[in-house]
Amino acid sequence: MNIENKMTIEFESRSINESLARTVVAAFISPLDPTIEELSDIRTAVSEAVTNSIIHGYTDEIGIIKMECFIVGNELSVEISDLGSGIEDISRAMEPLYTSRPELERSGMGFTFMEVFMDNLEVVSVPGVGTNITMRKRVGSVKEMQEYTQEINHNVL
Amino acid sequence: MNIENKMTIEFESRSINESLARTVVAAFISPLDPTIEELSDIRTAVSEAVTNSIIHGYTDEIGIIKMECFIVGNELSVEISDLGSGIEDISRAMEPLYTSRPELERSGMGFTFMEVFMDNLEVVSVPGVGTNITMRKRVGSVKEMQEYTQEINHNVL
Amino acid sequence: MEETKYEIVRRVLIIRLQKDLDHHCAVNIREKADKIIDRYYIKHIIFDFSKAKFMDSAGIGVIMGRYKKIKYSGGKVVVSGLNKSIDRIFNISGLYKVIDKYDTADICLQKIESA
Amino acid sequence: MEETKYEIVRRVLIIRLQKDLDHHCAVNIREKADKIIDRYYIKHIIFDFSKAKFMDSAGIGVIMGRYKKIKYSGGKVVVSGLNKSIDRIFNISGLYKVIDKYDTADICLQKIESA
Ligand SMILES: Nc1ncnc2c1ncn2[C@@H]1O[C@H](COP(=O)(O)OP(=O)(O)O)[C@@H](O)[C@H]1O
Ligand SMILES: Nc1ncnc2c1ncn2[C@@H]1O[C@H](COP(=O)(O)OP(=O)(O)O)[C@@H](O)[C@H]1O
Repeated sequence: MNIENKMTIEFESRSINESLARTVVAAFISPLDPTIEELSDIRTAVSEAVTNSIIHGYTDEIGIIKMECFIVGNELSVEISDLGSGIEDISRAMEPLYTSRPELERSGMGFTFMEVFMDNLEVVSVPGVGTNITMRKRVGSVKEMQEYTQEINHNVL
Repeated sequence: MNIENKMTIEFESRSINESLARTVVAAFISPLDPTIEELSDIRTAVSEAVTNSIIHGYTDEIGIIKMECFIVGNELSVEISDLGSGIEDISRAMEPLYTSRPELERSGMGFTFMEVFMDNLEVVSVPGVGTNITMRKRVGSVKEMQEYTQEINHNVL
Repeated sequence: MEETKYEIVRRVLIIRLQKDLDHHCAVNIREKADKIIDRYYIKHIIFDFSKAKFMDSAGIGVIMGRYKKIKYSGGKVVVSGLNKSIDRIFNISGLYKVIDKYDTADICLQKIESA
Repeated sequence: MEETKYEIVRRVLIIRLQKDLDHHCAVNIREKADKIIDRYYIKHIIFDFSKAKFMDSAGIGVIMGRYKKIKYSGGKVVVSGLNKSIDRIFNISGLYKVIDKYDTADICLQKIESA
Protein backbone atom coordinates (compact mmCIF):
# COMPACT_ATOMS: atom_id res chain seq x y z
CA MET A 1 0.00 0.00 0.00
CA ASN A 2 1.45 3.36 -0.93
CA ILE A 3 -1.12 6.04 -0.23
CA GLU A 4 -0.37 9.64 0.56
CA ASN A 5 -2.96 12.25 1.37
CA LYS A 6 -3.55 15.19 3.64
CA MET A 7 -6.36 17.48 4.73
CA THR A 8 -7.08 20.21 7.26
CA ILE A 9 -10.47 21.12 8.62
CA GLU A 10 -11.33 24.06 10.84
CA PHE A 11 -14.70 24.30 12.54
CA GLU A 12 -16.42 26.16 15.35
CA SER A 13 -16.35 24.73 18.88
CA ARG A 14 -20.02 23.72 18.83
CA SER A 15 -20.94 20.30 20.18
CA ILE A 16 -22.81 19.54 16.94
CA ASN A 17 -19.39 19.44 15.25
CA GLU A 18 -18.18 16.48 17.33
CA SER A 19 -19.96 14.12 14.95
CA LEU A 20 -18.71 16.16 11.97
CA ALA A 21 -15.10 15.58 13.08
CA ARG A 22 -15.69 11.83 13.48
CA THR A 23 -17.33 11.58 10.07
CA VAL A 24 -14.52 13.52 8.41
CA VAL A 25 -11.71 11.39 9.84
CA ALA A 26 -13.62 8.21 8.96
CA ALA A 27 -14.11 9.38 5.35
CA PHE A 28 -10.47 10.43 5.13
CA ILE A 29 -9.09 7.01 6.10
CA SER A 30 -11.51 4.97 4.02
CA PRO A 31 -8.92 4.48 1.22
CA LEU A 32 -6.83 2.58 3.79
CA ASP A 33 -9.69 0.08 4.09
CA PRO A 34 -9.74 0.09 7.92
CA THR A 35 -11.36 -2.68 9.94
CA ILE A 36 -14.53 -1.85 11.87
CA GLU A 37 -12.48 -1.89 15.05
CA GLU A 38 -9.84 0.49 13.72
CA LEU A 39 -12.55 2.86 12.51
CA SER A 40 -14.20 2.82 15.89
CA ASP A 41 -10.88 3.36 17.71
CA ILE A 42 -10.05 6.39 15.60
CA ARG A 43 -13.54 7.86 15.76
CA THR A 44 -13.49 7.57 19.55
CA ALA A 45 -10.04 9.14 19.97
CA VAL A 46 -10.95 12.06 17.68
CA SER A 47 -14.25 12.53 19.48
CA GLU A 48 -12.43 12.76 22.83
CA ALA A 49 -9.90 15.33 21.64
CA VAL A 50 -12.50 17.50 19.89
CA THR A 51 -14.89 17.36 22.84
CA ASN A 52 -12.05 18.42 25.14
CA SER A 53 -11.31 21.46 22.98
CA ILE A 54 -15.00 22.40 23.11
CA ILE A 55 -15.55 21.84 26.84
CA HIS A 56 -12.18 22.53 28.40
CA GLY A 57 -10.38 24.61 25.77
CA TYR A 58 -13.07 27.12 24.90
CA THR A 59 -15.50 26.55 27.78
CA ASP A 60 -18.37 28.92 27.07
CA GLU A 61 -17.08 30.82 24.07
CA ILE A 62 -17.07 29.78 20.43
CA GLY A 63 -13.53 29.32 19.12
CA ILE A 64 -11.99 27.55 16.15
CA ILE A 65 -10.83 23.95 16.35
CA LYS A 66 -8.38 22.70 13.76
CA MET A 67 -7.96 19.09 12.75
CA GLU A 68 -5.12 18.11 10.44
CA CYS A 69 -4.96 14.60 9.03
CA PHE A 70 -2.16 12.94 7.14
CA ILE A 71 -1.82 9.53 5.60
CA VAL A 72 1.65 8.27 4.80
CA GLY A 73 1.82 4.65 3.77
CA ASN A 74 -0.62 2.93 6.10
CA GLU A 75 -0.25 5.35 9.00
CA LEU A 76 -2.80 7.97 9.91
CA SER A 77 -1.72 10.94 11.92
CA VAL A 78 -4.27 13.40 13.33
CA GLU A 79 -3.49 16.69 14.97
CA ILE A 80 -6.28 18.45 16.85
CA SER A 81 -5.63 21.91 18.21
CA ASP A 82 -7.40 24.78 19.88
CA LEU A 83 -6.43 28.29 20.94
CA GLY A 84 -8.22 27.90 24.24
CA SER A 85 -7.31 27.87 27.91
CA GLY A 86 -4.47 25.33 27.74
CA ILE A 87 -3.52 22.76 30.40
CA GLU A 88 -1.56 23.70 33.57
CA ASP A 89 -0.41 20.25 34.56
CA ILE A 90 -0.34 17.84 31.62
CA SER A 91 0.70 14.73 33.54
CA ARG A 92 -2.11 15.16 36.05
CA ALA A 93 -4.57 15.84 33.18
CA MET A 94 -3.53 12.56 31.58
CA GLU A 95 -4.15 10.47 34.69
CA PRO A 96 -7.11 8.13 34.25
CA LEU A 97 -10.25 9.46 35.97
CA TYR A 98 -8.82 12.93 36.53
CA THR A 99 -11.22 15.64 35.40
CA SER A 100 -11.33 19.34 36.18
CA ARG A 101 -15.05 19.41 35.43
CA PRO A 102 -16.86 16.72 37.43
CA GLU A 103 -19.92 19.01 37.57
CA LEU A 104 -20.37 18.34 33.84
CA GLU A 105 -20.27 14.59 34.53
CA ARG A 106 -16.95 14.28 32.73
CA SER A 107 -15.44 10.90 33.50
CA GLY A 108 -11.76 11.78 33.15
CA MET A 109 -11.33 8.97 30.64
CA GLY A 110 -10.71 11.08 27.52
CA PHE A 111 -6.91 10.93 27.47
CA THR A 112 -6.99 7.28 28.52
CA PHE A 113 -9.12 6.41 25.49
CA MET A 114 -6.86 8.40 23.18
CA GLU A 115 -3.89 6.43 24.50
CA VAL A 116 -5.58 3.04 24.40
CA PHE A 117 -7.16 3.40 20.98
CA MET A 118 -4.24 4.99 19.13
CA ASP A 119 -0.64 3.80 18.72
CA ASN A 120 0.81 7.10 19.80
CA LEU A 121 -0.32 10.24 21.64
CA GLU A 122 1.48 13.53 22.13
CA VAL A 123 0.10 16.46 24.09
CA VAL A 124 1.51 19.97 23.80
CA SER A 125 -0.26 22.68 25.79
CA VAL A 126 0.50 26.16 27.03
CA PRO A 127 -1.81 27.78 29.59
CA GLY A 128 -3.54 30.79 28.05
CA VAL A 129 -2.37 29.83 24.56
CA GLY A 130 -3.92 26.53 23.61
CA THR A 131 -3.60 22.78 23.26
CA ASN A 132 -2.32 20.56 20.50
CA ILE A 133 -2.97 16.80 20.46
CA THR A 134 -1.15 14.58 17.96
CA MET A 135 -2.23 10.98 17.54
CA ARG A 136 -0.91 8.31 15.23
CA LYS A 137 -2.21 4.90 14.27
CA ARG A 138 -1.29 2.31 11.70
CA VAL A 139 -4.40 1.29 9.84
CA GLY A 140 -4.90 -2.07 8.22
CA SER A 141 -1.97 -3.33 10.29
CA VAL A 142 -4.09 -6.07 11.88
CA LYS A 143 -4.82 -7.51 8.46
CA GLU A 144 -1.15 -7.33 7.54
CA MET A 145 -0.25 -9.04 10.80
CA GLN A 146 -2.75 -11.80 10.11
CA GLU A 147 -1.34 -12.34 6.66
CA TYR A 148 2.14 -12.38 8.16
CA THR A 149 1.12 -14.91 10.81
CA GLN A 150 -0.52 -17.08 8.19
CA GLU A 151 2.69 -16.96 6.21
CA ILE A 152 4.71 -18.00 9.23
CA ASN A 153 2.31 -20.84 10.04
CA HIS A 154 2.54 -21.93 6.45
CA ASN A 155 6.31 -21.90 6.63
CA VAL A 156 6.36 -23.96 9.81
CA LEU A 157 3.97 -26.63 8.55
CA MET B 1 -34.86 26.99 12.96
CA ASN B 2 -31.97 29.17 14.02
CA ILE B 3 -28.74 27.36 13.34
CA GLU B 4 -25.40 28.94 12.71
CA ASN B 5 -22.23 27.07 11.94
CA LYS B 6 -19.15 27.27 9.78
CA MET B 7 -16.22 25.12 8.69
CA THR B 8 -13.32 25.16 6.26
CA ILE B 9 -11.60 22.13 4.84
CA GLU B 10 -8.47 22.07 2.71
CA PHE B 11 -7.40 18.93 0.92
CA GLU B 12 -5.11 17.82 -1.87
CA SER B 13 -6.38 17.70 -5.44
CA ARG B 14 -6.49 13.89 -5.58
CA SER B 15 -9.56 12.26 -7.09
CA ILE B 16 -9.96 10.13 -3.96
CA ASN B 17 -10.91 13.36 -2.16
CA GLU B 18 -14.01 13.93 -4.32
CA SER B 19 -15.95 11.55 -2.09
CA LEU B 20 -14.37 13.12 1.02
CA ALA B 21 -15.75 16.53 0.01
CA ARG B 22 -19.23 15.10 -0.58
CA THR B 23 -19.21 13.32 2.76
CA VAL B 24 -18.04 16.42 4.60
CA VAL B 25 -20.71 18.70 3.18
CA ALA B 26 -23.38 16.08 3.86
CA ALA B 27 -22.25 15.72 7.49
CA PHE B 28 -22.10 19.49 7.89
CA ILE B 29 -25.71 20.07 6.81
CA SER B 30 -27.20 17.15 8.72
CA PRO B 31 -28.38 19.45 11.59
CA LEU B 32 -30.65 21.13 9.00
CA ASP B 33 -32.38 17.77 8.50
CA PRO B 34 -32.22 17.88 4.68
CA THR B 35 -34.48 15.75 2.49
CA ILE B 36 -32.83 12.95 0.50
CA GLU B 37 -33.26 15.05 -2.62
CA GLU B 38 -31.62 18.12 -1.10
CA LEU B 39 -28.72 16.00 0.12
CA SER B 40 -28.25 14.51 -3.31
CA ASP B 41 -28.45 17.95 -5.01
CA ILE B 42 -25.77 19.37 -2.73
CA ARG B 43 -23.52 16.33 -2.96
CA THR B 44 -23.69 16.48 -6.75
CA ALA B 45 -22.98 20.21 -6.97
CA VAL B 46 -20.00 19.91 -4.61
CA SER B 47 -18.70 16.91 -6.50
CA GLU B 48 -18.79 18.86 -9.77
CA ALA B 49 -16.94 21.86 -8.38
CA VAL B 50 -14.27 19.78 -6.63
CA THR B 51 -13.75 17.55 -9.67
CA ASN B 52 -13.31 20.66 -11.83
CA SER B 53 -10.60 21.99 -9.51
CA ILE B 54 -8.82 18.64 -9.73
CA ILE B 55 -9.11 18.13 -13.49
CA HIS B 56 -9.17 21.64 -14.91
CA GLY B 57 -7.68 23.76 -12.13
CA TYR B 58 -4.63 21.70 -11.25
CA THR B 59 -4.53 19.31 -14.25
CA ASP B 60 -1.55 17.07 -13.53
CA GLU B 61 -0.12 18.64 -10.40
CA ILE B 62 -1.25 18.25 -6.81
CA GLY B 63 -2.56 21.52 -5.40
CA ILE B 64 -4.76 22.47 -2.46
CA ILE B 65 -8.52 22.77 -2.77
CA LYS B 66 -10.38 24.76 -0.17
CA MET B 67 -14.03 24.26 0.71
CA GLU B 68 -15.72 26.70 3.09
CA CYS B 69 -19.22 25.99 4.33
CA PHE B 70 -21.57 28.26 6.24
CA ILE B 71 -25.01 27.71 7.64
CA VAL B 72 -27.06 30.76 8.49
CA GLY B 73 -30.66 30.04 9.36
CA ASN B 74 -31.68 27.36 6.90
CA GLU B 75 -29.33 28.40 4.12
CA LEU B 76 -26.14 26.57 3.24
CA SER B 77 -23.43 28.40 1.39
CA VAL B 78 -20.40 26.55 0.02
CA GLU B 79 -17.34 28.13 -1.45
CA ILE B 80 -14.91 25.92 -3.36
CA SER B 81 -11.67 27.41 -4.54
CA ASP B 82 -8.40 26.43 -6.15
CA LEU B 83 -5.18 28.24 -7.03
CA GLY B 84 -5.03 26.55 -10.41
CA SER B 85 -5.15 27.60 -14.05
CA GLY B 86 -8.31 29.73 -13.88
CA ILE B 87 -10.93 30.17 -16.61
CA GLU B 88 -10.37 32.44 -19.65
CA ASP B 89 -13.98 32.79 -20.77
CA ILE B 90 -16.43 32.16 -17.95
CA SER B 91 -19.64 32.52 -19.95
CA ARG B 92 -18.46 30.00 -22.52
CA ALA B 93 -17.33 27.67 -19.74
CA MET B 94 -20.80 27.82 -18.22
CA GLU B 95 -22.60 26.85 -21.44
CA PRO B 96 -24.18 23.41 -21.20
CA LEU B 97 -22.09 20.75 -22.97
CA TYR B 98 -19.01 22.97 -23.32
CA THR B 99 -15.87 21.25 -22.15
CA SER B 100 -12.23 22.03 -22.77
CA ARG B 101 -11.30 18.40 -22.17
CA PRO B 102 -13.43 16.09 -24.33
CA GLU B 103 -10.47 13.67 -24.47
CA LEU B 104 -11.14 12.93 -20.80
CA GLU B 105 -14.79 12.17 -21.65
CA ARG B 106 -15.92 15.26 -19.76
CA SER B 107 -19.54 15.95 -20.61
CA GLY B 108 -19.56 19.72 -20.08
CA MET B 109 -22.48 19.38 -17.69
CA GLY B 110 -20.67 20.35 -14.47
CA PHE B 111 -21.73 24.00 -14.29
CA THR B 112 -25.22 23.10 -15.51
CA PHE B 113 -25.65 20.71 -12.59
CA MET B 114 -24.33 23.28 -10.11
CA GLU B 115 -26.91 25.76 -11.44
CA VAL B 116 -29.80 23.31 -11.53
CA PHE B 117 -29.18 21.72 -8.15
CA MET B 118 -28.39 24.84 -6.13
CA ASP B 119 -30.42 28.04 -5.67
CA ASN B 120 -27.52 30.29 -6.55
CA LEU B 121 -24.13 29.99 -8.29
CA GLU B 122 -21.35 32.54 -8.58
CA VAL B 123 -18.10 31.95 -10.46
CA VAL B 124 -15.05 34.13 -9.98
CA SER B 125 -11.94 33.11 -11.89
CA VAL B 126 -8.70 34.72 -12.95
CA PRO B 127 -6.49 32.97 -15.53
CA GLY B 128 -3.23 31.93 -13.93
CA VAL B 129 -4.52 32.71 -10.43
CA GLY B 130 -7.40 30.37 -9.69
CA THR B 131 -11.13 29.80 -9.48
CA ASN B 132 -13.69 30.41 -6.78
CA ILE B 133 -17.18 28.90 -6.93
CA THR B 134 -19.85 30.05 -4.46
CA MET B 135 -23.11 28.14 -4.24
CA ARG B 136 -26.08 28.71 -1.99
CA LYS B 137 -29.11 26.60 -1.21
CA ARG B 138 -31.93 26.79 1.27
CA VAL B 139 -32.23 23.44 2.98
CA GLY B 140 -35.44 22.09 4.44
CA SER B 141 -37.30 24.72 2.43
CA VAL B 142 -39.41 22.09 0.69
CA LYS B 143 -40.71 20.90 4.03
CA GLU B 144 -41.45 24.45 5.10
CA MET B 145 -43.27 25.01 1.84
CA GLN B 146 -45.33 21.88 2.39
CA GLU B 147 -46.26 22.97 5.88
CA TYR B 148 -47.11 26.38 4.52
CA THR B 149 -49.28 24.88 1.78
CA GLN B 150 -51.02 22.64 4.28
CA GLU B 151 -51.71 25.67 6.39
CA ILE B 152 -53.19 27.50 3.43
CA ASN B 153 -55.33 24.50 2.50
CA HIS B 154 -56.45 24.29 6.07
CA ASN B 155 -57.37 27.95 6.06
CA VAL B 156 -59.34 27.66 2.85
CA LEU B 157 -61.35 24.63 3.94
CA MET C 1 -31.99 13.05 12.95
CA GLU C 2 -33.42 10.38 15.26
CA GLU C 3 -34.14 11.50 18.81
CA THR C 4 -33.49 9.41 21.89
CA LYS C 5 -36.67 7.63 23.00
CA TYR C 6 -37.91 7.46 26.61
CA GLU C 7 -40.37 4.81 27.76
CA ILE C 8 -41.70 4.21 31.26
CA VAL C 9 -42.79 0.72 32.28
CA ARG C 10 -44.07 0.70 35.85
CA ARG C 11 -41.20 2.44 37.67
CA VAL C 12 -38.54 1.53 35.15
CA LEU C 13 -37.27 4.11 32.66
CA ILE C 14 -36.09 2.67 29.34
CA ILE C 15 -33.81 5.04 27.44
CA ARG C 16 -33.46 3.94 23.83
CA LEU C 17 -30.34 5.58 22.42
CA GLN C 18 -30.14 6.40 18.72
CA LYS C 19 -26.94 6.48 16.69
CA ASP C 20 -24.33 8.37 18.77
CA LEU C 21 -23.90 8.85 22.50
CA ASP C 22 -21.38 11.67 22.58
CA HIS C 23 -21.07 14.90 24.59
CA HIS C 24 -23.51 16.67 22.25
CA CYS C 25 -26.29 14.16 22.95
CA ALA C 26 -25.24 13.57 26.56
CA VAL C 27 -26.24 17.09 27.56
CA ASN C 28 -29.82 16.56 26.35
CA ILE C 29 -30.19 13.03 27.68
CA ARG C 30 -28.99 14.00 31.13
CA GLU C 31 -31.51 16.83 31.38
CA LYS C 32 -34.45 14.90 29.97
CA ALA C 33 -33.74 11.74 31.98
CA ASP C 34 -33.39 13.59 35.29
CA LYS C 35 -36.72 15.34 34.78
CA ILE C 36 -38.44 12.03 34.10
CA ILE C 37 -36.70 10.30 37.03
CA ASP C 38 -37.90 12.93 39.49
CA ARG C 39 -41.37 13.33 38.07
CA TYR C 40 -42.32 9.68 37.71
CA TYR C 41 -40.52 8.28 40.80
CA ILE C 42 -38.31 6.14 38.56
CA LYS C 43 -36.54 3.35 40.42
CA HIS C 44 -34.52 1.53 37.76
CA ILE C 45 -33.06 2.56 34.40
CA ILE C 46 -32.40 0.54 31.26
CA PHE C 47 -30.12 2.02 28.61
CA ASP C 48 -30.90 0.20 25.38
CA PHE C 49 -28.09 0.54 22.83
CA SER C 50 -29.62 -1.66 20.12
CA LYS C 51 -29.94 1.32 17.77
CA ALA C 52 -26.72 3.04 18.94
CA LYS C 53 -23.56 2.85 16.88
CA PHE C 54 -21.12 4.97 18.85
CA MET C 55 -20.29 5.97 22.42
CA ASP C 56 -17.32 7.86 23.82
CA SER C 57 -16.36 8.85 27.37
CA ALA C 58 -19.26 11.30 27.56
CA GLY C 59 -21.52 8.23 27.62
CA ILE C 60 -19.73 6.97 30.72
CA GLY C 61 -20.60 10.25 32.41
CA VAL C 62 -24.28 9.96 31.52
CA ILE C 63 -24.54 6.38 32.73
CA MET C 64 -22.55 6.87 35.94
CA GLY C 65 -24.48 10.08 36.65
CA ARG C 66 -27.84 8.27 36.44
CA TYR C 67 -26.42 5.35 38.44
CA LYS C 68 -25.40 7.66 41.26
CA LYS C 69 -28.79 9.35 41.19
CA ILE C 70 -30.84 6.20 41.71
CA LYS C 71 -28.54 3.91 43.67
CA TYR C 72 -29.37 5.51 47.05
CA SER C 73 -32.97 4.37 46.73
CA GLY C 74 -31.85 0.85 45.79
CA GLY C 75 -32.24 1.35 42.04
CA LYS C 76 -30.26 -0.37 39.31
CA VAL C 77 -28.90 0.65 35.94
CA VAL C 78 -28.76 -2.12 33.34
CA VAL C 79 -27.83 -2.00 29.67
CA SER C 80 -28.71 -3.96 26.53
CA GLY C 81 -27.91 -4.27 22.86
CA LEU C 82 -24.29 -3.06 22.95
CA ASN C 83 -22.25 -3.47 19.78
CA LYS C 84 -18.62 -4.58 20.00
CA SER C 85 -17.13 -1.08 20.15
CA ILE C 86 -19.46 0.14 22.87
CA ASP C 87 -18.92 -3.07 24.81
CA ARG C 88 -15.19 -2.40 24.70
CA ILE C 89 -15.70 1.12 26.10
CA PHE C 90 -17.71 -0.42 28.96
CA ASN C 91 -14.95 -2.94 29.62
CA ILE C 92 -12.05 -0.50 29.59
CA SER C 93 -13.83 2.03 31.76
CA GLY C 94 -14.84 -0.53 34.37
CA LEU C 95 -18.56 0.25 34.04
CA TYR C 96 -19.41 -3.46 34.27
CA LYS C 97 -18.33 -3.41 37.91
CA VAL C 98 -21.60 -1.71 38.80
CA ILE C 99 -23.76 -2.25 35.74
CA ASP C 100 -25.22 -5.47 34.36
CA LYS C 101 -25.61 -6.18 30.67
CA TYR C 102 -28.26 -8.32 28.94
CA ASP C 103 -29.07 -9.00 25.32
CA THR C 104 -32.32 -7.07 25.01
CA ALA C 105 -34.28 -4.41 26.88
CA ASP C 106 -37.04 -6.99 27.51
CA ILE C 107 -34.64 -9.33 29.30
CA CYS C 108 -33.34 -6.35 31.31
CA LEU C 109 -36.89 -5.62 32.42
CA GLN C 110 -37.50 -9.22 33.45
CA LYS C 111 -34.24 -9.39 35.40
CA ILE C 112 -34.92 -6.13 37.20
CA GLU C 113 -38.46 -7.00 38.13
CA SER C 114 -37.67 -10.55 39.26
CA ALA C 115 -34.74 -9.40 41.40
CA MET D 1 -14.27 -0.50 -0.53
CA GLU D 2 -16.39 -2.42 -3.00
CA GLU D 3 -15.03 -2.73 -6.51
CA THR D 4 -17.10 -2.43 -9.68
CA LYS D 5 -18.04 -5.88 -10.99
CA TYR D 6 -17.79 -6.98 -14.62
CA GLU D 7 -19.74 -9.93 -15.95
CA ILE D 8 -19.90 -11.22 -19.51
CA VAL D 9 -23.00 -13.07 -20.72
CA ARG D 10 -22.60 -14.15 -24.33
CA ARG D 11 -21.53 -10.89 -25.98
CA VAL D 12 -23.13 -8.61 -23.41
CA LEU D 13 -21.00 -6.87 -20.78
CA ILE D 14 -22.78 -6.22 -17.48
CA ILE D 15 -21.07 -3.52 -15.41
CA ARG D 16 -22.35 -3.58 -11.84
CA LEU D 17 -21.54 -0.22 -10.26
CA GLN D 18 -20.91 0.02 -6.52
CA LYS D 19 -21.67 3.05 -4.39
CA ASP D 20 -20.38 6.11 -6.28
CA LEU D 21 -19.89 6.78 -9.98
CA ASP D 22 -17.75 9.92 -9.86
CA HIS D 23 -14.62 11.06 -11.70
CA HIS D 24 -12.40 8.99 -9.39
CA CYS D 25 -14.17 5.74 -10.29
CA ALA D 26 -14.87 6.78 -13.89
CA VAL D 27 -11.18 6.66 -14.76
CA ASN D 28 -10.89 3.01 -13.70
CA ILE D 29 -14.17 1.87 -15.19
CA ARG D 30 -13.41 3.43 -18.56
CA GLU D 31 -10.06 1.66 -18.77
CA LYS D 32 -11.28 -1.72 -17.54
CA ALA D 33 -14.46 -1.68 -19.66
CA ASP D 34 -12.64 -0.78 -22.87
CA LYS D 35 -10.16 -3.62 -22.40
CA ILE D 36 -12.99 -6.10 -21.92
CA ILE D 37 -14.99 -4.69 -24.85
CA ASP D 38 -12.07 -5.15 -27.24
CA ARG D 39 -10.91 -8.48 -25.92
CA TYR D 40 -14.25 -10.27 -25.76
CA TYR D 41 -15.90 -8.72 -28.83
CA ILE D 42 -18.60 -7.16 -26.62
CA LYS D 43 -21.68 -6.04 -28.56
CA HIS D 44 -23.99 -4.60 -25.88
CA ILE D 45 -23.44 -3.08 -22.44
CA ILE D 46 -25.65 -3.06 -19.36
CA PHE D 47 -24.85 -0.60 -16.58
CA ASP D 48 -26.53 -1.91 -13.46
CA PHE D 49 -26.96 0.79 -10.80
CA SER D 50 -28.83 -1.31 -8.24
CA LYS D 51 -25.92 -1.02 -5.77
CA ALA D 52 -24.98 2.55 -6.77
CA LYS D 53 -25.97 5.48 -4.62
CA PHE D 54 -24.43 8.43 -6.41
CA MET D 55 -23.54 9.62 -9.89
CA ASP D 56 -22.37 13.02 -11.13
CA SER D 57 -21.51 14.33 -14.61
CA ALA D 58 -18.44 12.09 -14.79
CA GLY D 59 -20.89 9.18 -15.04
CA ILE D 60 -22.44 10.73 -18.13
CA GLY D 61 -18.99 10.75 -19.72
CA VAL D 62 -18.42 7.06 -18.97
CA ILE D 63 -21.80 6.02 -20.32
CA MET D 64 -21.70 8.19 -23.45
CA GLY D 65 -18.10 7.11 -24.07
CA ARG D 66 -19.07 3.41 -24.06
CA TYR D 67 -22.18 4.18 -26.13
CA LYS D 68 -20.07 5.83 -28.83
CA LYS D 69 -17.64 2.93 -28.79
CA ILE D 70 -20.20 0.23 -29.53
CA LYS D 71 -22.90 2.00 -31.51
CA TYR D 72 -21.04 1.71 -34.83
CA SER D 73 -21.30 -2.04 -34.68
CA GLY D 74 -25.02 -1.83 -33.85
CA GLY D 75 -24.56 -2.25 -30.10
CA LYS D 76 -26.81 -0.84 -27.40
CA VAL D 77 -26.23 0.56 -23.92
CA VAL D 78 -29.02 -0.07 -21.43
CA VAL D 79 -29.25 0.71 -17.72
CA SER D 80 -31.07 -0.73 -14.72
CA GLY D 81 -31.67 -0.17 -11.03
CA LEU D 82 -31.35 3.63 -10.94
CA ASN D 83 -32.34 5.39 -7.73
CA LYS D 84 -34.26 8.66 -7.89
CA SER D 85 -31.19 10.94 -7.83
CA ILE D 86 -29.39 9.07 -10.57
CA ASP D 87 -32.58 8.91 -12.63
CA ARG D 88 -32.80 12.69 -12.37
CA ILE D 89 -29.22 13.08 -13.64
CA PHE D 90 -30.14 10.89 -16.63
CA ASN D 91 -33.22 13.00 -17.31
CA ILE D 92 -31.54 16.39 -17.09
CA SER D 93 -28.58 15.34 -19.19
CA GLY D 94 -30.76 13.87 -21.93
CA LEU D 95 -29.12 10.42 -21.70
CA TYR D 96 -32.49 8.73 -22.12
CA LYS D 97 -32.60 9.95 -25.72
CA VAL D 98 -30.15 7.23 -26.65
CA ILE D 99 -30.25 4.87 -23.69
CA ASP D 100 -33.09 2.63 -22.49
CA LYS D 101 -33.80 1.92 -18.84
CA TYR D 102 -35.30 -1.22 -17.29
CA ASP D 103 -35.90 -2.31 -13.72
CA THR D 104 -33.26 -5.02 -13.45
CA ALA D 105 -30.16 -6.23 -15.28
CA ASP D 106 -32.00 -9.47 -16.08
CA ILE D 107 -34.77 -7.63 -17.89
CA CYS D 108 -32.12 -5.60 -19.73
CA LEU D 109 -30.54 -8.82 -20.93
CA GLN D 110 -33.88 -10.22 -22.14
CA LYS D 111 -34.72 -7.01 -23.99
CA ILE D 112 -31.34 -6.83 -25.67
CA GLU D 113 -31.32 -10.45 -26.74
CA SER D 114 -34.92 -10.46 -27.99
CA ALA D 115 -34.46 -7.25 -30.00
N1 LIG E 1 -8.10 21.00 24.96
C1 LIG E 1 -8.00 21.19 26.31
N2 LIG E 1 -7.91 22.44 26.81
C2 LIG E 1 -7.81 22.64 28.15
N3 LIG E 1 -7.81 21.64 29.05
C3 LIG E 1 -7.90 20.37 28.62
C4 LIG E 1 -7.99 20.08 27.23
N4 LIG E 1 -8.06 18.73 27.09
C5 LIG E 1 -8.00 18.22 28.32
N5 LIG E 1 -7.90 19.18 29.27
C6 LIG E 1 -7.79 18.99 30.74
O1 LIG E 1 -7.44 17.64 30.97
C7 LIG E 1 -8.38 17.02 31.83
C8 LIG E 1 -8.50 15.56 31.55
O2 LIG E 1 -9.02 15.33 30.23
P1 LIG E 1 -9.74 13.95 29.89
O3 LIG E 1 -8.87 12.83 30.27
O4 LIG E 1 -10.18 14.04 28.46
O5 LIG E 1 -11.03 13.93 30.83
P2 LIG E 1 -12.39 14.76 30.82
O6 LIG E 1 -12.57 15.39 29.49
O7 LIG E 1 -13.42 13.74 31.11
O8 LIG E 1 -12.27 15.79 31.90
C9 LIG E 1 -9.66 17.80 31.62
O9 LIG E 1 -10.55 17.66 32.70
C10 LIG E 1 -9.12 19.22 31.45
O10 LIG E 1 -8.82 19.81 32.69
N1 LIG F 1 -11.73 25.07 -11.39
C1 LIG F 1 -11.53 25.29 -12.73
N2 LIG F 1 -10.33 25.70 -13.18
C2 LIG F 1 -10.11 25.89 -14.51
N3 LIG F 1 -11.07 25.70 -15.46
C3 LIG F 1 -12.30 25.30 -15.07
C4 LIG F 1 -12.59 25.06 -13.68
N4 LIG F 1 -13.88 24.68 -13.61
C5 LIG F 1 -14.36 24.68 -14.87
N5 LIG F 1 -13.40 25.05 -15.76
C6 LIG F 1 -13.57 25.17 -17.23
O1 LIG F 1 -14.96 25.21 -17.53
C7 LIG F 1 -15.30 24.17 -18.45
C8 LIG F 1 -16.73 23.69 -18.22
O2 LIG F 1 -16.84 23.09 -16.95
P1 LIG F 1 -18.01 22.03 -16.66
O3 LIG F 1 -19.32 22.64 -17.07
O4 LIG F 1 -17.90 21.59 -15.26
O5 LIG F 1 -17.72 20.83 -17.67
P2 LIG F 1 -16.58 19.70 -17.67
O6 LIG F 1 -15.95 19.61 -16.30
O7 LIG F 1 -17.32 18.45 -18.02
O8 LIG F 1 -15.57 20.11 -18.70
C9 LIG F 1 -14.26 23.11 -18.25
O9 LIG F 1 -14.12 22.26 -19.36
C10 LIG F 1 -13.00 23.97 -17.99
O10 LIG F 1 -12.46 24.43 -19.19
